[in-house]
Amino acid sequence: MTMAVFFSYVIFWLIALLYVSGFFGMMEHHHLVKKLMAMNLMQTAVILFFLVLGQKIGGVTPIAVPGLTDPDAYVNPLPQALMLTAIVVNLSTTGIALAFLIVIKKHWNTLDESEIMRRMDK
Amino acid sequence: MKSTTNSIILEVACRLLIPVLIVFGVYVLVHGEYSPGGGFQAGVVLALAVVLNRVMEPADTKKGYWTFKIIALAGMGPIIYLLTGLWSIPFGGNFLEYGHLPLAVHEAERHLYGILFVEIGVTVGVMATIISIFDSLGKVGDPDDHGSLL
Amino acid sequence: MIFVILLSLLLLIILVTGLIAVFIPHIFGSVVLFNAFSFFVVLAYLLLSAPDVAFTEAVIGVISTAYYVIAVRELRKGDRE
Amino acid sequence: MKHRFSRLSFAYGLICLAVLGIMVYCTTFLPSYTQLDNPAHRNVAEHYITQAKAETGSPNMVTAVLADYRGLDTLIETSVIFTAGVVTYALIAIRRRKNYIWGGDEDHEIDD
Repeated sequence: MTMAVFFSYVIFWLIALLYVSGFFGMMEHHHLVKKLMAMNLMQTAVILFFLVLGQKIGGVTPIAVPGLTDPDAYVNPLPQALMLTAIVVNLSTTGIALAFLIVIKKHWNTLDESEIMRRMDK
Repeated sequence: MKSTTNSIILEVACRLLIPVLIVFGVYVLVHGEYSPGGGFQAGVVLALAVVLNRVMEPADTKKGYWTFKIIALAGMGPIIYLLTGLWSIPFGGNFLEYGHLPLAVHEAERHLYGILFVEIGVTVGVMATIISIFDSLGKVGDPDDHGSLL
Repeated sequence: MIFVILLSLLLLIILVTGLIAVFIPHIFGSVVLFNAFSFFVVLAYLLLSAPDVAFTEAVIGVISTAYYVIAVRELRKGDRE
Repeated sequence: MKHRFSRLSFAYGLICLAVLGIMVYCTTFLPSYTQLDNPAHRNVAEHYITQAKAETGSPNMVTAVLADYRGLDTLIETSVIFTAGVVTYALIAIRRRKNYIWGGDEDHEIDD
């Protein structure tokens, strides 16, 4: 295992740590806005993971340069196109979640999750 | 009493920024095939101009926003996309096959025009959806609340 | 090699910013720190040579912060301390 | 809204450590970015890179993949975003109009 391969695994581990920290935040927090932010952390980690999977060792931006037709010279454009749509869907998800939070706040007059669960059990 | 502006610094900055944002959004849309950019980015930039206008105006405006009309505009986006896809079917192509569009240019150039039409649809849909979500989120408040936005 | 080291450092900064943004007690500070997190993520996307994704993330970070600010303003309306 | 760690936080941390361990173990099967013969880079991505300029006329491969090769995906995805706008409107604006949330008697004026 050379040094570059090891560092690529370090990148994967850091992204996994980002994902797990979002996971922990989603489980740990009682405040629903914080839970939403932790969910955004997880989404960012997934997008970063897919972009790292599309990397090549000396790849340039996937915009065709005249005279450069080697397929190994460009990074993979397919994960980028998929993640482009994923980011916009994340924004829509955030909007819907905030709308749900506003409705919850109007209905229960609190945003504490355990408090809401306690009142729902009554 | 109705104030005429929310904050003078915000208003001056937005007056400078909003035309630039609109021009940049249209540039990103039509130049998206040659440089980073495209339908989603252009839609978000154009929506940012409108959102900046919403932030700029005073907080105690009682003016209701046109939320339902802009939902209808957001529905126009997928319809434009769908019509572009269906346009090539009477001329012998499949759904979304831009090479059969009835344009008197070379085939690769027809693909360019097809991509442009499709991205206009994406731009309209994304822009109107983001503005409508912002309006829906922002205008739930008490109508007697005169607090500033920020 | 310099690419990998830069990307690792950037990911560490992203991790720290995101953790502080999620675990700080104050909500508005959390929103602002989330915008900073979004900015560092834009830098990481640029380093991964994805300018399309970076552009989208840069604009959507602004819109997302606007959503959070306007929604948190609505959410805090009942409990002014 | 002071954040204080509950008794279950320790259990949550253990669960997260287990998930992290599984993920780190799974990364050892992933290809690093030094492997250019990775199948993700070969079959269809190679076709996109070499043929996008000639087939669609667009030098930006991301736009070519997004709007031309995978146009149907983007169509459905635009309608997903439109659905998000409709749902937000239905959650907040329609209920505000019918005084569902407020329970008041006056209708707040909105000019739809």
